[in-house]
Amino acid sequence: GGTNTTPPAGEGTTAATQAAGAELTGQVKIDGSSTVAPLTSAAAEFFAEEQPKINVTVGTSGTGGGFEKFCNGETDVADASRPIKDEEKAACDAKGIKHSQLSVATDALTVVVNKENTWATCLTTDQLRKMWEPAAEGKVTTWKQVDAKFPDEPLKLFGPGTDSGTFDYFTDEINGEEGASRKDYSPSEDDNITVQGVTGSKGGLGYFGFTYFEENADKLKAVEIDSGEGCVAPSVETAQNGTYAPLSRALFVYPSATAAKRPEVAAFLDFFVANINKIATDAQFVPLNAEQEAKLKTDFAALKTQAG
Amino acid sequence: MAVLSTPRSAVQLASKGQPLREHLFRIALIASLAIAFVFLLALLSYVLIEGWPRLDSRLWENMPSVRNPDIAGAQSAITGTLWVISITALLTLPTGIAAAIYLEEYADRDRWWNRVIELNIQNLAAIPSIVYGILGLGIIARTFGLGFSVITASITLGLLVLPIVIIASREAIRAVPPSIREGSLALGATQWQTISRQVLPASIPGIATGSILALSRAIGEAAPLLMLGAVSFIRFNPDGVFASYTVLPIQIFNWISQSREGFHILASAAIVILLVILLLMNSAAIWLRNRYQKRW
Amino acid sequence: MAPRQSATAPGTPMSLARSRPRHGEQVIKAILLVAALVSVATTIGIVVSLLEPTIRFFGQISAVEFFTSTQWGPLFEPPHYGVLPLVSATLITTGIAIVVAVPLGLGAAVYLSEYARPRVRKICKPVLEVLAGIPTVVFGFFALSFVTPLLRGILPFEIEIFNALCAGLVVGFMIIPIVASLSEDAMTAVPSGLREGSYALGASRMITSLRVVLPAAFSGIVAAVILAISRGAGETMIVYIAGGGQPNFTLDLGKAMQTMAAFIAQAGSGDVPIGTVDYNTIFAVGSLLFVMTFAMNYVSARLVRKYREVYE
Amino acid sequence: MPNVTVRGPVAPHTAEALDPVFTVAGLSVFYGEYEAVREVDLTIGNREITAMIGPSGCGKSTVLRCFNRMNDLIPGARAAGKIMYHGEDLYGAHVDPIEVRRRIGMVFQKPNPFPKSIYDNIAYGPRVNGMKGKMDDLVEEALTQAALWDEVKDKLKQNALSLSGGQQQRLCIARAIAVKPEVILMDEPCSALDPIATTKIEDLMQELSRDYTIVIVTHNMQQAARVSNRTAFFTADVDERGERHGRLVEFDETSRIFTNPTDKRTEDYITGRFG
Amino acid sequence: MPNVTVRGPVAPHTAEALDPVFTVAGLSVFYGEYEAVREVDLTIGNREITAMIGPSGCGKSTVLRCFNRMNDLIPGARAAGKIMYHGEDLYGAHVDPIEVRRRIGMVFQKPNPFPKSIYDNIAYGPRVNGMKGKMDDLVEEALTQAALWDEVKDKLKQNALSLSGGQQQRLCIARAIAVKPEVILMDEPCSALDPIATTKIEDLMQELSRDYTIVIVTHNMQQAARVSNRTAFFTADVDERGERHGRLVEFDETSRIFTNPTDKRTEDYITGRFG
Ligand SMILES: Nc1ncnc2c1ncn2[C@@H]1O[C@H](COP(=O)(O)OP(=O)(O)OP(=O)(O)O)[C@@H](O)[C@H]1O
Ligand SMILES: Nc1ncnc2c1ncn2[C@@H]1O[C@H](COP(=O)(O)OP(=O)(O)OP(=O)(O)O)[C@@H](O)[C@H]1O
Ligand SMILES: [Mg+2]
Ligand SMILES: [Mg+2]
Ligand SMILES: O=P([O-])([O-])[O-]
Repeated sequence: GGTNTTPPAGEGTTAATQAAGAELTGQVKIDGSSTVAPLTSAAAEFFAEEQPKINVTVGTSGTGGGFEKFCNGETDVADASRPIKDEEKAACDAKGIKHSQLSVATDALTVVVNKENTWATCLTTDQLRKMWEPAAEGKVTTWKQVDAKFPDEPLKLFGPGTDSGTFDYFTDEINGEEGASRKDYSPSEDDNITVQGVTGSKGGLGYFGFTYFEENADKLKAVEIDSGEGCVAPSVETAQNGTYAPLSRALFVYPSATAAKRPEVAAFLDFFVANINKIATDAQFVPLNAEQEAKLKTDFAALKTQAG
Repeated sequence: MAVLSTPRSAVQLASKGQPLREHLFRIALIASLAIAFVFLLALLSYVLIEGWPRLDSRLWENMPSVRNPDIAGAQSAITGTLWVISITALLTLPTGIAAAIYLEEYADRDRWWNRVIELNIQNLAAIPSIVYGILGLGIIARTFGLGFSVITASITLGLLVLPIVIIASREAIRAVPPSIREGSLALGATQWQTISRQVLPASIPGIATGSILALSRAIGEAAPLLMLGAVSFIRFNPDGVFASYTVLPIQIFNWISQSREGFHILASAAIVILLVILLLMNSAAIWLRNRYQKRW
Repeated sequence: MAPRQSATAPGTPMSLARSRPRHGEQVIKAILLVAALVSVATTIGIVVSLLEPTIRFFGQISAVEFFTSTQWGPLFEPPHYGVLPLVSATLITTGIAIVVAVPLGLGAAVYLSEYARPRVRKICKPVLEVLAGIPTVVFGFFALSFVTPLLRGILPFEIEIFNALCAGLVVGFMIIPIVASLSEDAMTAVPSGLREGSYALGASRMITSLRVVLPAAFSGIVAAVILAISRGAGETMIVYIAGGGQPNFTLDLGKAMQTMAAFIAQAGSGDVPIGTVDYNTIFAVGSLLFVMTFAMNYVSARLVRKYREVYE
Repeated sequence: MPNVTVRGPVAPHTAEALDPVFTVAGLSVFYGEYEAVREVDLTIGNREITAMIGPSGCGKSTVLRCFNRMNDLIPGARAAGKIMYHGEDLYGAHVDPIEVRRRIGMVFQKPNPFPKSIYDNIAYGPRVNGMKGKMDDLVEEALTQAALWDEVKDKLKQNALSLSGGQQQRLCIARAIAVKPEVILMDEPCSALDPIATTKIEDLMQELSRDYTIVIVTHNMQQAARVSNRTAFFTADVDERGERHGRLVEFDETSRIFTNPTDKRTEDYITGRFG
Repeated sequence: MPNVTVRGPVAPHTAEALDPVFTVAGLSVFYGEYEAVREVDLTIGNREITAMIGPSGCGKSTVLRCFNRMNDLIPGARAAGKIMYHGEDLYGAHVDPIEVRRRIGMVFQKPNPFPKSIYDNIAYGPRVNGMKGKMDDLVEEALTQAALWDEVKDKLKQNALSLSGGQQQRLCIARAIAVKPEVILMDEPCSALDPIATTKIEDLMQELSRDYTIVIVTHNMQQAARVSNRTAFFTADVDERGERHGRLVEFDETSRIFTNPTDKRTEDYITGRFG
């Protein structure tokens, strides 16, 4: 294949149209958050139709693991479900890895309960906090303790492992401090296990990404969240317009400016940014709203300038 | 011999006394095997029934897809598994068997360092696979600079299963009667001739078992590879030992954790494929074992 | 038939020193030694990777808390560093696995080696070994979605959806082929003269199996069992998926538990920034597991040396 | 000194008047396809010593191993014909081979001590047969009878495999008699023994034959002559296809076989003219 | 028919004029703490047959196994004293035990065929020694010399473990002579053999002794008398602590040992009055 093609320089045009004439080769390495991976994977899949000779690999080492490899120069793009931390930034700087943050989709953390749960249709953030705060550990063990109106059903909690971006976000928003959570719940990196746990216990409650709920809507019930402005159910719209608060969050990718100089990486990123909402919708993510999409394009343009 | 008066008269030769105990023992033995089989059967049927709708050529002709379970396949994972496991076998079987020979036939067991090696091997067998992942990441991928490639995965898996090969081979070698060695040495055979022409052929069955167990473990292992960049989404086949790769257990793991039901079916189908590959891999060892199994 | 010494003058035979140099033998021995040393290098690699973070860990966290506190939760706010729940969970699940795998595995091995016809053995053994090749992830999900519901249906007492009992049972089934296959090999290798000697004394098959064959194969059987236990103790995914990953300090088998290996897997594959205490806990737990298995192996190695029967 | 002349029939037995323990009729033994022994008819008398002699490979061990169904254990081995034990078919459907072996003991051609202590080797049989009585005494008695006690009495806890060849052989004899079987089958029990030990074992056989039935395989003509009441002479015929099959040539009182054999081949063998 | 009378010294050798192959001086052998054999002095003459006789457990096998350093292989076994082979110290530092065993062959007391085919058992030695020549002929020659060819020529590919006891023993003899060693050590080579086969093996020994040196252990007095030039008589002494130690009692020309022994114990043993 020809490696003679230079990356598309023009703005506003998609890589697809630019590169249509010439086939590129090479490899683009992406690694990081397992939450974001389906999105970049879908992008890779669409991209393969345009540029079949460019091999895009998507790893799922977790946000932290992804940044570690990224800042070590081992990958080209990091997927992240939270912004980069200062220590990680320092590591990147030490290796001279220039990067920028692109928000590519939105996620709505969804709180789910057992189908047989008739009492909890809407929970306030205070109620959630009562269940999940460190002080609740070993004490709040029935629904009745959360709210006197609830039945005396044992409360069984399920959620993501302590080292996921989702956990960090949820604890930060609900309990007020990242990582502050009761320990006596069943944690799992694999959301399917959380699904199993909640479906298996009548008094079960868990939380995970919106996509996961949508796929398992027949087995589970999503709870509406009341953060003081009334009950809001999680949905694409409420996530996009920000009314599903405080549990909607942004998802990111971090491309390396150095890697973006390589034609195959540039081609992929061009394609990804140009088709972002099509890809997000296809991968069942909450797509960006117009405003967010415009910001993405600006941020990406800045990166390309930086990459030179 | 005053103890015995008259010999017992010609009483019936039919069994008496212990048949019940004997019977129960036999039944218990068969039950042990049967319980294990029932479990296996349950697991296999579960997987087979689940995966049946997707057990077709798409599985090995298509590349993975996150978008649509209907067009998703596992070709890159299948080729990746074949690459990784073949190289693992090439690396670990000779090393393991050689180490076993050294420990059984050359090492003086009263020397402390040989006892240390021995203990060390048993100990390695108990180290969780994830720790090998840490080792592989820090030392093989980074310090040796082999990166996240097939060869890194093979070395890591090879080290992980090495103790199994060594321990099983040692026991097999140890079971060869000393008179066989003496017979050979008395003919002026060197130690290595004795080992390679008498001891090893006689211990093939046990070595084959060790190899089967080791490769089985390696082929189904996912945890260390998760740390070694067996990235879950790869749409191309590896083209050499330094290529990026994915393997079936990772692909399976990945599909299982997908939210859509279609991917779960796919995962089950891929498990069936993995088991078929496993049996094909092992069949050479099984054949060797059956051929050489004998009693003396 | 020409005698060798006729080549030389009678009475002056060739020296007994090496007639031709056998460098090959030395080279082979060296190669074999190197192969044996690979395992030592592996251990050194592991110890090196574990040691430094472990030392840093104990610089930050008191060993007293680590070994006596009954609360584990290093990644929570506020963190807790009592390793006992992990240790007890490891012992419990491994214990259950042993209770399943050792009798069933040995029973199957005795049956295949002493009772079954050769054809049956030829077929059954590879089939059993399929169990060893199923990815542990699959075992984990099978445990969670099939075995646990089954247990909940038949057991008279309550168990949670994630529980140590099911995890231990399934780990036990996973290691059956290790016990069965290797023990069977060891028993088959017992010379048939010994069996004949026993049968000729009027011993039954059961007695012969238990009193002659098993003791003669002792060393191989112990090796098999230790290998299996080691495998069980280090097993990660099954316990992680079916056991619930919740570090409870309890003896209630119906409760969720987290083993040491499961913790390492959970923390090691996730989002822990390198160099933090949290990161170091992975290695502290790893080191402890290393020391524990080392102790177990040391004791068993001594046992084997003591009870091994050498035949012929 | 024991009697080393031809022992001759125990009065008042005569060749036909013997009280049969085993009656063998048309016994052929196969190893897979190969017919190792062909059509043997034989009667073993109660409380007698019967010797089986013949050239190596003619099937003596094979026939002997049929008497306690030891050949059952060799894959592919199969016996055709009838062996009656006290009038009961040894290969009958209801017969328990374990019970058979409990009552018909055996000493093998190659010594096969268990990899256990000397003491445990002897105690093994009585234990598995649930025999009562003081085990120490039983062990001492058996070892004394097998002329081994003096040599091992100080190392009863030592592994039996560290014994010399002849000591192992005597150990196996002691092990067999410790369970006090009705019949004792011995496959070349003195092959690794020096003349003194041999004499002691022969004395033991004589003594045992007062109460027990004994069948021995021996390649030592003098031994057969010295100890046995009856002798069976086997040889191997070569058939058209070049295969060798063991056959019983002659079976008679020992005195007759050694002084006045009917068959030319017996005579040749006995006098050393054979082969 | 072979010569079955006392063979006597090969003229013109006399007791002292022998051409020594092995010179043993003050040899003691230990198994761990236990001194199995004590202070043996012995000379083995070139192209002679030397017999070692004595009661079971007196250390014959132990001494024999020192001649080709086979005892090196037993953990805890240790030899003190000197064994010179053609004037060279057999236990010297530069001596290669493999070379020793290549040149000094051995037949063991218990037959130990390899679990391979009959053919491969014989071909093994020549192969590992890199011997040239047509292997088939070599195998046939060795089997014929060991008087086994006729019995096995049709089943050379069959597993050697399926042979009868005596056949296995002859196979091991054939295996040992197939490599054409300088010295052949035989530990009771005829113990499982019938008289005919024994005669053939004895003939073979006589034949081999024209070119080779042979040492045999035998418990068969007649055999020692028939075939050997010199005989060493061992016995086991019981010391103050009740331990048994093997000792060489007398070593001389066979004719002298059997007709006019110096030591009372030898005489007793030979005439059967011992023990
Ligand atoms: N491996 C061993 N460990 C300990 N003791 C042994 C070992 N081998 C032999 N012995 C002892 O050494 C002594 C001499 O044994 P050896 O085998 O040399 O006797 P032998 O003269 O060959 O007897 P036999 O005629 O019965 O074969 C015996 O008391 C025996 O128990
Ligand atoms: N397990 C076996 N498989 C096949 N052939 C066998 C087996 N055992 C013995 N044979 C053959 O059967 C024939 C008779 O063997 P057997 O052992 O009965 O001879 P034997 O008379 O006891 O000889 P020896 O005196 O040498 O012990 C021999 O030709 C032998 O090769
Ligand atoms: Mg025989
Ligand atoms: Mg001996
Ligand atoms: O994989 P995470 O998005 O939870 O870091």
